[in-house]
Amino acid sequence: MSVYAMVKEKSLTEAVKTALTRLLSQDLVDAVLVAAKSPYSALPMPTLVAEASAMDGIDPLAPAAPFNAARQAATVSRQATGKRLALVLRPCEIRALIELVKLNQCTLENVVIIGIECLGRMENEVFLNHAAVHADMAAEFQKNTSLQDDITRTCKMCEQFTPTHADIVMSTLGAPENAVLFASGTETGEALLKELGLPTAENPAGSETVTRQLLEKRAACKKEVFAETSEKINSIEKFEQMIATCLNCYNCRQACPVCYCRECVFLTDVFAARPEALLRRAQKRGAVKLPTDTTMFHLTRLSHIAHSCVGCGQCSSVCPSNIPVADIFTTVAAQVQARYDYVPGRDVGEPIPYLMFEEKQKSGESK
Amino acid sequence: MTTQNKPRIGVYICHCGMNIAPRVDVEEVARFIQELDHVAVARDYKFMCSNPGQDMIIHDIKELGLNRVVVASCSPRMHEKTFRNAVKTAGLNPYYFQMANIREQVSWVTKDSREATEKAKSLVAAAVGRVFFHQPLDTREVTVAKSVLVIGGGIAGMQAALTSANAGYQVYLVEREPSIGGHMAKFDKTFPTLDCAACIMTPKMVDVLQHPGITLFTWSEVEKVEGFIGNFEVTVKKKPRYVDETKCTGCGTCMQKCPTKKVISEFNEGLSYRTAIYTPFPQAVPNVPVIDADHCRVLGQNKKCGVCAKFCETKAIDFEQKPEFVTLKAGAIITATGFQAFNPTSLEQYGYGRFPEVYTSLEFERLNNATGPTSGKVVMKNGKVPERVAIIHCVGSRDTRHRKYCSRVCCMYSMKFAHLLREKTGAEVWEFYIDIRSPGKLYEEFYNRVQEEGVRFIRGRVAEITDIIDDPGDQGRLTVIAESTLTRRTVRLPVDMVVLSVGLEPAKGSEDIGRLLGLSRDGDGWFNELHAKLAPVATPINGIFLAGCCQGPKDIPDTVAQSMGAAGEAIALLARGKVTTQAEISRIDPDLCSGCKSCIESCTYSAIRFDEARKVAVVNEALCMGCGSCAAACPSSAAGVKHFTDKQVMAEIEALLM
Amino acid sequence: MSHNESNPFAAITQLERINQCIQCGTCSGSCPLADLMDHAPRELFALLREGAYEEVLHSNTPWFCVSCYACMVRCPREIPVTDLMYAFKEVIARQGTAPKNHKMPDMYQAFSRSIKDTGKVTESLVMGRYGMKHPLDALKSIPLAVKMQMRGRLELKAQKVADPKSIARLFALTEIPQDKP
Amino acid sequence: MKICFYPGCSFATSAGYRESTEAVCRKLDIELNEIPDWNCCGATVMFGDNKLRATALAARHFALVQPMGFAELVTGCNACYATLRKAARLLAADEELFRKTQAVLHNLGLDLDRIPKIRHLLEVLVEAMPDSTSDKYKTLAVGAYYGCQLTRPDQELDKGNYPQILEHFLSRIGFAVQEHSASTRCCGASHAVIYQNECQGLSQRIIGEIKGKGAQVITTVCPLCQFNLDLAQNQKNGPGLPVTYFTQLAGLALGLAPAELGLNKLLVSADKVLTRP
Amino acid sequence: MVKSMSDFQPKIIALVCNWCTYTAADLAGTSRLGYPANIRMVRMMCTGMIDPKYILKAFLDGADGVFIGGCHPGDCHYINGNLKFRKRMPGMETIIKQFGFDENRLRLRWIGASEGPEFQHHITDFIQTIQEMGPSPAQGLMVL
Repeated sequence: MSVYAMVKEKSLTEAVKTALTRLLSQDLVDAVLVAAKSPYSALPMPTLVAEASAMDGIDPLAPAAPFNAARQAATVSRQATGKRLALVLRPCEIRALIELVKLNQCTLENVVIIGIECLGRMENEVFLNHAAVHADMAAEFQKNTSLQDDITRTCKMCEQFTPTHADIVMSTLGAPENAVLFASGTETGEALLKELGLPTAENPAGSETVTRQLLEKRAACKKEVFAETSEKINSIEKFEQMIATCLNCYNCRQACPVCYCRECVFLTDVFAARPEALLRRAQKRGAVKLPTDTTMFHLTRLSHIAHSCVGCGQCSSVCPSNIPVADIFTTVAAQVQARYDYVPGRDVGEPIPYLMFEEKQKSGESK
Repeated sequence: MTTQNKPRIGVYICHCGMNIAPRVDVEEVARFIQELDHVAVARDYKFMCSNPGQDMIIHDIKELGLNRVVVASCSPRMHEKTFRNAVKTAGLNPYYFQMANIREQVSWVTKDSREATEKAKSLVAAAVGRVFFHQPLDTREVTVAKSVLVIGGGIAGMQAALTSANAGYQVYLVEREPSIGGHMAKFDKTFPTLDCAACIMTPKMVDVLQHPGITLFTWSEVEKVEGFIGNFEVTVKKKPRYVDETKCTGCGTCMQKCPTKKVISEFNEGLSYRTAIYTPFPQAVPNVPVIDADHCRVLGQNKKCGVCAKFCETKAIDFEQKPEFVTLKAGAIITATGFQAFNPTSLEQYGYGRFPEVYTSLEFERLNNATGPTSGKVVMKNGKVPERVAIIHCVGSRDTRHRKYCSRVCCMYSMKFAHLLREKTGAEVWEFYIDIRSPGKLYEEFYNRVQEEGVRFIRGRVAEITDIIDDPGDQGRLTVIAESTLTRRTVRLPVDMVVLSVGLEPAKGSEDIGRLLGLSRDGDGWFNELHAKLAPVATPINGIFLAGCCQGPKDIPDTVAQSMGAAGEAIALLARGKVTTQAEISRIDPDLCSGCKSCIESCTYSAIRFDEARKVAVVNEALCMGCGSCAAACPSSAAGVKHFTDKQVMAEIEALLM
Repeated sequence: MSHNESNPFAAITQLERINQCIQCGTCSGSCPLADLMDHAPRELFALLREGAYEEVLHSNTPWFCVSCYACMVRCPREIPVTDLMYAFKEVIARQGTAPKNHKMPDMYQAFSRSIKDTGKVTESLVMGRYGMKHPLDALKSIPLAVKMQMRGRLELKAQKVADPKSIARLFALTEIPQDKP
Repeated sequence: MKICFYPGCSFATSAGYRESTEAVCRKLDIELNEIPDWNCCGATVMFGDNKLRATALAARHFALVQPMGFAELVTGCNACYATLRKAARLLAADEELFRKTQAVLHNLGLDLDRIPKIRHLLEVLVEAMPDSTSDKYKTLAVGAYYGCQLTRPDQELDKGNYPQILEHFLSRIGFAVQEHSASTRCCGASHAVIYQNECQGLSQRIIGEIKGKGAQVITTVCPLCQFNLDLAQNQKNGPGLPVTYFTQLAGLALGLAPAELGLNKLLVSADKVLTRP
Repeated sequence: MVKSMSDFQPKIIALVCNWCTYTAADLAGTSRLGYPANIRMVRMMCTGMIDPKYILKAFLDGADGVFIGGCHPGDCHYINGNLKFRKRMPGMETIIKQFGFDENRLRLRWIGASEGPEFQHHITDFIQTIQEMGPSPAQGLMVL
């Protein structure tokens, strides 16, 4: 059974701050990775806080995430340092982190995951526009449902807003105003919560209904996006139209939390086009669009990470050409993941499908 | 080596006499290729593989400054080596060469001359596109350890050990049972000469024990095998014998005194008992008993006993013995793990296990053996001599429900049984067979001899063995039911005893050995040889050879011959002293490697290790076989197989689709 | 024997399985009525492989098959011997070459006729119909009928399905035209 | 428990199979739901006549079961069991046959979408019968007789030559089991009815073996087996060996009266051996 | 054998294992077992080394079909490379299918070294399948 605690302060962010500060001041962890505003921008960026006194700017509940912090989380937990870390992450970030653990990019040894029950994030510009009006975006977002409709397209179809694998789950759904509910997800989390000495609480009665309603809304949206996208890319020609303005900037792959390669193969010598090769290609088809290999890039990236795609939507957010990359990736990823009965981030022990093979043919696989 | 700034490619189109030329317009191909980027020269010639053909390449490399060569002719499996040598002779790295197969893949299989020519152009252009990206590769030489590991101490392993040791090499022979000897030690006579098995076997066992070049590990198992051809590192687990081999004199007092006397004897196929401290048979080598921990009162039941220790004059009993691990270095490994007999219980219509007088062939071997449970008297469980015996062939063999193959030895040993039965008991012997298979030296003669001795041969696979009787006079007998296919009659034959000539199947544990060594097994579980005809004792793993039944059912002459063959291969390898590693192996670019270990997980040969300091994967070049699983698993193409790089393969694909 | 006849059994599913037969005789040895058969299964397969179709068409072997499946579970080539016997009967019946003196075809006919008419089988009536062609057998079965009657086991009224016409329609829908008159 | 039951044509006139089945099921609270308007499965005859017809006749029941909401169909006759299973097997393996059969049944106003699992009444009682607590029949040596088509050709329920399911059942419900070697030997089936003389040896061998090994009573799982073995003895002299149904023995084990179980219908009377103090 | 279906001459890339399918192709050649000339073979050391990129590259460069020939399960020269590739197939099929390439344009077959006739059969059959399917949807595109 989970242990519950509730912190109520004068604002949501204060409530979170109280809990996280105690983690540091009681020496339960050595540092906390959490989204925080900097003096330079209202957009919260992943920040490693080592001193209780430096908690001021944290803002993990603000509906913005210029970054999927799994990459940053993996950077700070690349190897065991003997120090204990708390990572405050959104569900999609946790799922990506689990994938990165499987890929040996980081370790969960001595790491405490504090998962946020996530109502979504806004595109950076949208957030900044709202933030110009509302000082406390975290609070405003909780109560103002019209703001909740301004989350990204991908967030709107996200059904996995409840964190998995979190030692402690931090949520506001169904909680009283200005209160944050903490629930233990693991034994580690339970021990921590007890040590923190936060006021204990019951699971709020209404939370299940709220969750279910939200889930239904998201599922419907997802179904719609998948159907629409699938139709939009069901021929290579339509797909060409969709990515016609791709610059080969690789922002999508840079933003992708599970695209873990130190250097993308498309940046290596393998795809360095020689002039005579470009000319030959142009001669063959009459003309060749530059930069080349954009289609190849997206399809290859799909073949590399479709099984691990956690649907965070960052690829769409960062595309300068406004290509709905995330629509494409989530649509294909869902099919690939179903084919392998694989769910990214489900279980650290679940192997990446391509690295496992069966002696016997399973039904559903190709002849 | 010349600097390779600008690729200058020479392309040679072979006519292959009349094999390529008329179907493929070779001149047109040459004209077409000549126009491609970086092609310095394109020629066609009658026979490129001939000396003048090769000289033409060498001459052009030197005179025209070629630094890449393409030959379009037959399959690279035919002449790639030839042309690489020619390129090398001219001073170029041999890997600056690519072959286009326009004979097997074009002229021989394409009817239309036009289509053939177009396809040839495409294949040659692809070779040109690919060779552009070729890189110089090197091979390495590694020294070979002068020792051989033999796994299995049956007749195959013993013979392989003796032959190898006689050549002057150190041999480690590992046997999991307490004694060497294997199945052959259980036999009384051997077909077709009826040699006494013990008479020819025992001296060999002693030879193995006393050979200065052979280190014998009995009651031991191979635990781990690492390394590669010439440099295998083997860990052998010596199971605790609870008897100190250095102190034991083999006097046998402990066995006489042991109070636990009712342990089923494995060696006698369950037909008699042994003690808890035992040697499997009197001539065991080494003649040192082991204590069966499961049945020993001290070890298994925690009781006070220790009678054996009390009576042992040399104080050789040691209840505290623990498993011991020995590490060995071997240049070659010979696998001789043998077979086990098919268990006929599942063929329920034959009533094995149901009717006491139904025996398997191995049981009969023991029944008939002078050292067996009845001291060699062939009698029924009631002590009486059988008057009529049926021998059933193909039990478990040639049967898609069980073992689909012919076990090769059953016809002959069945006839040996028939002969022995006639000789010892005078019983009427009926052989029920599907086909008599006697294809060996003096085998057919043996068949004829047994026929002359009055053995009755009925052509028909037995449908059923039952104790249902039609005539009260047959009370207590079994009835064998079969169609006599030559007379088309249903035979219902009352008999006193039935011998099931069971087939051979891979020995229990061979799967584990296969996994340790990386050997693949066929659908029936036998180890795969490298080539059925031309490399019957080699395996896909360099430096590991097969001897005896582990590769498939065999009789003793074939087993011994094959063991000598395997030993010969091992000796040849050791005598050569050096092995050359292949060039087409994997490399991992440390600058691109993200350290995800996907390659390590996908490597079948454990040839990739992880450098914890740099957090990158590193290929062990000696172990890598070049399969490329790592390359396919690596998303950043940090891992790639030399000579099969992304650039090379994709250039080939691109050119093929031009 | 001509070697150019076309195989009247060619359409049988799994007929090709008899090519795997190694003529070991397990089937015939397992067959309870092999002694009554003119060829027994193994030999029948051999005949078929030789192209002796006339022999097979007139063979009594399939008609003596009791469907005990003993051959089938023992055949070392896993040939569906019993299933093939059924298929042979089907072909033979359609070709009209069943052995004239064999009683089973008449029995089968009586049986099948009973199903066609009533949807069910009533033993006494099947025996009655069969007995019209084999009066001697019918005569012999009278004492048995009496005995059954005494134990309340003789049912002379036909068991019927609710709508026998529907079964007749099933028969009509599955009718295959006769190959030969 | 509720089961969907297919009696088959011989059920009603058999030597007490119907009576004993109904009595036992009543006692065990098993509801026998007879397939309404069942027809003859075609037995060993129809597949030798016309494969599609034979399949359709059997599959008609699969269609009839569908609206009843059962996933399993239970029968007490070996021939029905084997025939229905054969049809089920063919339908599962041969798509074209399935489509054709579907069409035929559709024409009769029936829908065939799925094939029920075919089970034998023996399986049901093996699951439902309680362990014996009485010693009443501990000394009654029963010879189990399966006949052919329960375990062959599928060998799914048990082994094809020497199955044990019936023996285990009998000893569990309180009978002494006499092992013998004729339990799956063919009795001649329908051939024994027509070719009486020729097939006589088959039954004789079975009875001789069971009697010779010391059994006092035979128990069967199939009406035709029962009939042939029961009848075969009347033609030869010597004391007969009663041939019962397993349901009759199950009924006795449950304390039901012999008359309730139709035991009076046997040709070779079982009264003597079954009389227990 | 192949029906004359317009003038469409499919271009098919075959990525084949050196130890089995490539050898079977040689055997087909030696045995003069003819097949249409539409197939272009690329020799790999093992199907296990086939990178998804190669398949995508072939399709995007205008291949009408991609044939993969590997060793029968259990016969892989490298023990299990073929099984590793087999595991990738569903993913590749899903991806190409979503983008409008009929998944049957990608075919994996096991062809042993001694199976010359099987090689001929599988290749002929695949060419015919592609022939009936018509040109690849990538065929008409100018860019890519």
